[in-house]
Amino acid sequence: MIVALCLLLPVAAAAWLALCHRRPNLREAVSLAAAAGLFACVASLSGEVLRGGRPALVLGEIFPGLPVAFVLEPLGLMFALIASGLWFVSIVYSIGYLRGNGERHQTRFFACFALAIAAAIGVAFAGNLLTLYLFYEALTLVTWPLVTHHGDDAARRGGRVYLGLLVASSMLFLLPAMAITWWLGGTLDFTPGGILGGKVSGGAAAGLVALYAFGIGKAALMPLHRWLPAAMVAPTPVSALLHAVAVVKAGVFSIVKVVVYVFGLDFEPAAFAWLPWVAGFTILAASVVALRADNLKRRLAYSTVSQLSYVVLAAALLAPLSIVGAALHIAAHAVGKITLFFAAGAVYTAARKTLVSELDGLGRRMPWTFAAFGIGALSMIGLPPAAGFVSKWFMVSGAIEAQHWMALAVIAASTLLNAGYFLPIVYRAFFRPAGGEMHGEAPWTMVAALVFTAALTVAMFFWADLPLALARSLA
Amino acid sequence: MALQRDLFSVVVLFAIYSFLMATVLVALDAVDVAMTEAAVGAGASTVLLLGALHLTGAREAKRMERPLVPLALSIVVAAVLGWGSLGLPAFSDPGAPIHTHVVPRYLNDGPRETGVPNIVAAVLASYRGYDTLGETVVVFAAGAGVIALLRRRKRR
Amino acid sequence: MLEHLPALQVVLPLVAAPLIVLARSTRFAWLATTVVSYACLVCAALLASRVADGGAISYALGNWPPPWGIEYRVDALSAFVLVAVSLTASFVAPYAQRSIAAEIEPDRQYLMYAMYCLCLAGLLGMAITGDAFNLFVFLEISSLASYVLIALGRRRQALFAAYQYMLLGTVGATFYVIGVGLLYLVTGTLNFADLAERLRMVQDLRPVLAALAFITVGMGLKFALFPLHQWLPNAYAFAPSMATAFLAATATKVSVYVLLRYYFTVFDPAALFERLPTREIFLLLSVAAMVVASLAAVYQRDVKRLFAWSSVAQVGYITLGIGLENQAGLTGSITHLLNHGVTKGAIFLLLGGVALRAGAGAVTMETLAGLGRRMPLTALGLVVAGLSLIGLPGTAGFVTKWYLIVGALERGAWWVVAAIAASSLIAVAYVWRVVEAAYLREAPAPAAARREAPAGMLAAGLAMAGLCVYFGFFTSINVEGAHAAAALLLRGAQ
Amino acid sequence: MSALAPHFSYWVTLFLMVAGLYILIARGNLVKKLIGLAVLQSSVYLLYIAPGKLLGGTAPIVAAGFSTYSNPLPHVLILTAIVVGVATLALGLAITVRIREAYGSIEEDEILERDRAEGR
Amino acid sequence: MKDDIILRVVAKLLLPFMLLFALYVQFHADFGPGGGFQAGVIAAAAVIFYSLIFGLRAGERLAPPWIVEAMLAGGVLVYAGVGVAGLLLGGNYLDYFVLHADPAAGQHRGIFWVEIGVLLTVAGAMLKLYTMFAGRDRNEDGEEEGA
Repeated sequence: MIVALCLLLPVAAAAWLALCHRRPNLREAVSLAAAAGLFACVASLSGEVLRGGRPALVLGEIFPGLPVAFVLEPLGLMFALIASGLWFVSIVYSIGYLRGNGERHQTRFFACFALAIAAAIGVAFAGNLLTLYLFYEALTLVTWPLVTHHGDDAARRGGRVYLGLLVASSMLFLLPAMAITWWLGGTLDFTPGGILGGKVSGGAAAGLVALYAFGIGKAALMPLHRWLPAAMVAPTPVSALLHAVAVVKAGVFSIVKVVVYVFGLDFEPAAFAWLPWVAGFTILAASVVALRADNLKRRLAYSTVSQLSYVVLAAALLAPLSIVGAALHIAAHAVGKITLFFAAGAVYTAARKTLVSELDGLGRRMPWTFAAFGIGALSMIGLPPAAGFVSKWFMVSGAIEAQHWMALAVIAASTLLNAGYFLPIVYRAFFRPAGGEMHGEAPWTMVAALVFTAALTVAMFFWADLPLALARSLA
Repeated sequence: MALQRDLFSVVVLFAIYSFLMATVLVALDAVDVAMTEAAVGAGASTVLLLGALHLTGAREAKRMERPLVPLALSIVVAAVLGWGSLGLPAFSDPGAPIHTHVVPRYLNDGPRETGVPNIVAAVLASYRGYDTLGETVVVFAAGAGVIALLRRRKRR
Repeated sequence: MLEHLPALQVVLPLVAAPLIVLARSTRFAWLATTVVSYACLVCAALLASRVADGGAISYALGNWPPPWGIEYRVDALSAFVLVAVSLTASFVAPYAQRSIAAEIEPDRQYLMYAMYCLCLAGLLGMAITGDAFNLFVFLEISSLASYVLIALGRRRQALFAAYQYMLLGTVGATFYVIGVGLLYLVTGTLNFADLAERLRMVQDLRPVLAALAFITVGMGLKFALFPLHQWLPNAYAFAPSMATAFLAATATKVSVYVLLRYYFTVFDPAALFERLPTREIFLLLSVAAMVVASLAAVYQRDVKRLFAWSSVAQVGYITLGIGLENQAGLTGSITHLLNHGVTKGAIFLLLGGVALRAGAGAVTMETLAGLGRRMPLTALGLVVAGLSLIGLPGTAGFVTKWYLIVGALERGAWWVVAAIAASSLIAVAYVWRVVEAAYLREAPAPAAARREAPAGMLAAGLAMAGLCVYFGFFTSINVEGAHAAAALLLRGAQ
Repeated sequence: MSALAPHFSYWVTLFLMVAGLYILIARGNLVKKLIGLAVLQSSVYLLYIAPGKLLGGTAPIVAAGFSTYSNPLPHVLILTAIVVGVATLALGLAITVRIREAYGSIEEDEILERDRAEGR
Repeated sequence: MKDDIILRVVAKLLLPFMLLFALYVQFHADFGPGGGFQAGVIAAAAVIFYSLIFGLRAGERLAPPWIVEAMLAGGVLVYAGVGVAGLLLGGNYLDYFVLHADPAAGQHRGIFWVEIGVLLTVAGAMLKLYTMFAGRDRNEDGEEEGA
């Protein structure tokens, strides 16, 4: 039962490496092995899924008719592949980062990281809303120790905002939304074509959509995006986890999942009509904030906020092509953004620099890092040869298919903004004279990791078949 | 009683009150209850109260302030009861449910079934003997509880 | 012997108490208590299964047929409460040994056990009896015992807390007797089933309504129905650890059970809910409790008191079902009798361990500092139970919340849904104060040494915390039982 | 008034109830509160017993020559109630004594004052 | 009062009669008012009266504490024991009918023992309460724990 294995592996890993916290090397070895194993397991399932198979697993009912059930479908598989794959990379990276910066509580870090992956896999495989909610909340909880890793006041404050916003949104909106869905539809299973079709309409439907859109706070739709910048107090690998590997991805993944399998693509569009506007506003506003942010990580954070809303926007269009774009963008943004964060962390580790204005000339000292950064930036902007281009292409054509010109305008405008806040960094790094003391690249594990993800970003442009196939079988 | 501030006199008043209550109960044919009230209510309670006063001091510090709120509260409670009592059967109405439903069996068959002519004793010890067991346990609980609270610690 | 289970269920702990007092040996006291507690659990489980199979069991004490004699009547609801109470007891009893040894002086410990047995017997008796006045007697047994249990706390505030509880509790019991008296005067019987029948025939409803009021207020005082809760925070905060754990997990629940019993099987629910604003009143009071008491909890420094306030709020969850008065809502309420019992039991048991190691009587936020490193397992258990208190999925608390929300939706009471979500949000606030203290605060230098609570106490606490999770996933006990009970109550309504 | 006439037996109950509750709530002295409690409980005795009386009846001790007896059941119940009452009183007094020893006072407000002082 | 000769004599004389009266109240309960409670209180009152005159120590010599506590607990056990006997003889709990071949006689026997149980517990409790309160002099403030 590989599905069960996928869920158990990270948990077991967490327990195990908690046990051997006296021996760091063994501990890291365990995490790496677990990550590799997990990726292998997930990958081994992809064939069956592509052939239309739906591996499933049911773990007893919580309520009559509401089991904890897992059903592996294309979107979930894609998310699982991203999470497990990037887990491995970020471990490699984290080893360098944590040791390079002499962080404390490294065991707790790796353990919680593994648990977070387990929760993410749970979200990815969830066969019904209840299961998804279960792991969604679990993800919030196990990432809290990571966000508050440093344990100082700043961390505590950041952790409060993080936990507060995420739990509040999910309790105030998502849980009632779920209960209402159960009450209306009589089931919470993800069913192709949706379960709410024809069951609710008009204002009620729009309200329900709102409950879901804001209830899934991890999607960072404004005004519920504050937790993401707040979580910047965490070490960079955690930011990578939040922004690329698990958390925000779980958010947008859930959104797409709900749109496709709970509402269904042929749900009355009127109910979704308002959502593109909110998403569009988020995209532009966040981009503007990013444009004016000097702190590198903060700029990246707001870029994430806007990129997430791309997915929400695309999903809200309910057009098959745009859904494909949304699914693809989850993957594309993951690899792109993790590259950027890895680069930021490398800069911090090697040069102790956190501000954009300090980056002058670093490109020549850290060529690999900034080359990778450049590629990530391209992907964010949506230019070839980077993954971001593919997903954006599908979104645009989806918008055209849906004849949603506002969406089109937003995408165009934000592309310019993205270029506006990413290219200057690359420019400074390579073409401005350097100052300050001499230093080289960050520890090799970090460089290796970020180069690998950058390569992945490019690869997903040239060989987009697998993600594309998965995404297509969704719509 | 409420206004008297010397607690000894309060206790004495309370004892007298209990005896009056006992006589009233006799007048209501509740001889067993009257006897208990006299023995327990007037006797035991008074002894306990005096014993407690001996330990706690017998003067109440000062008179209360703002007596109106409690008064209103208690009057409201009593009003509810009074309103409800209006719907109760009239005094000494032989047709009242309490005289026609469960009790007849006690009165008619009690002596035969239990061999005890004092129906109160019969009901107390047999028909509702389980209540009395519980009641005994209550007394036991009080006794044991007071031991737990007041026993002197072993000198060490 | 199986047909005598109902009697044994209560008589075992009842007899244990005098035996303990006779023996005057702490060791024997603990043994007897533990054995009796487990025996009670067995009895309750057997009874529950028999009821589930064969329907309600009636047992005529003294072989006098009801209504002349006293009847023990076990139906789905009482069986559920019996299980809930004796389950808690079976965790508290083994815990008690070290806890009492640490908190009570030697020559009083055996009395503490005796009081605990009496309290247990009283609660079980209340849950199982089918006779209105017999219920009063056992109410008093459990109450007197609990007053003593609280008064034996280490700090002097315990005495005053016990006094206040005794005052209000006795007033509550007296009100209950008055209510029963009125019912008796209009029906001439004390047996619940008989009462229910004959109340339908009463023409003049004024006495019945007055009785309703008195019983509601009386019981409300006992289970701290907001705003009749003033006695609870102090009582729980200053009582000895095991007493707090036991009372918090059981005492209030049984009184709520009594109210359910009267509302749905004695009074005529149709009249009760259609002609009177019962629903509105209970929804309002419950929501007020859920929100106000939770807010009060956020601002406590003493951790036991914090969770005491949260108990007031959680009672709100339980009474919510009365206001919703439908299958889902009542299922939520009844299952919360068990879920909250398990959760609060776990929390207070673990806090007892913390207090023991801290040496101080009070457990404040400062005491918790660095708990995650000093007592990792205890801290973990606290977190798990805390999550259940919040009602996050995968815990017992979530099960309750789910049913309450669905019940509220079926009633169309949206504001109640909002209130439930809001109060669990406030719960996050106060639970997370504890979590932050435990994990993000450095321990003061002297207390920094890593030392877990004694094995027995720790095991009991963790086991209960484990139950919080177990009941969150495997709901065959807590939900199916509650579901049957709710169905029973609503059948009474038709 | 005619409605009230047949119910005069309850008036005493009501009066005692008011008195008891009043003392219970209004007075700050712990012993006095307990006395109020006892009065409140004794008001219940009449509530039960008075309706059980039948004019022309005798105490429920079956003997030749009597046909009507007052209702014995309330007597039994109140016997229990009285004993419970005294048990509570004893316990309450014991706690009061301990409070006196721990606080040096049995006045509610003084005790609260001292707790508050300790709380700081 | 210890040295008032009249009181001492009266007390000594009165004690047996009070106890006798208690027994009368106890066993005449079938035909007249009375029973375990009243009898228990009266019996206790007798001893209390005695120890009021002769002092607590003397009272405790008359009724040693351990006996009193034994009465306190034993009464309940006797009462509950009757119930258990009912169980063992194949009846319900507290079923007196089975205590004797003739049901009425069984009832009589059951009631008899039950009242004994009540007597013991009530007398024990009342005595204990008195000695507990009287035995605690007020000048040990703060000596208690918790202060």
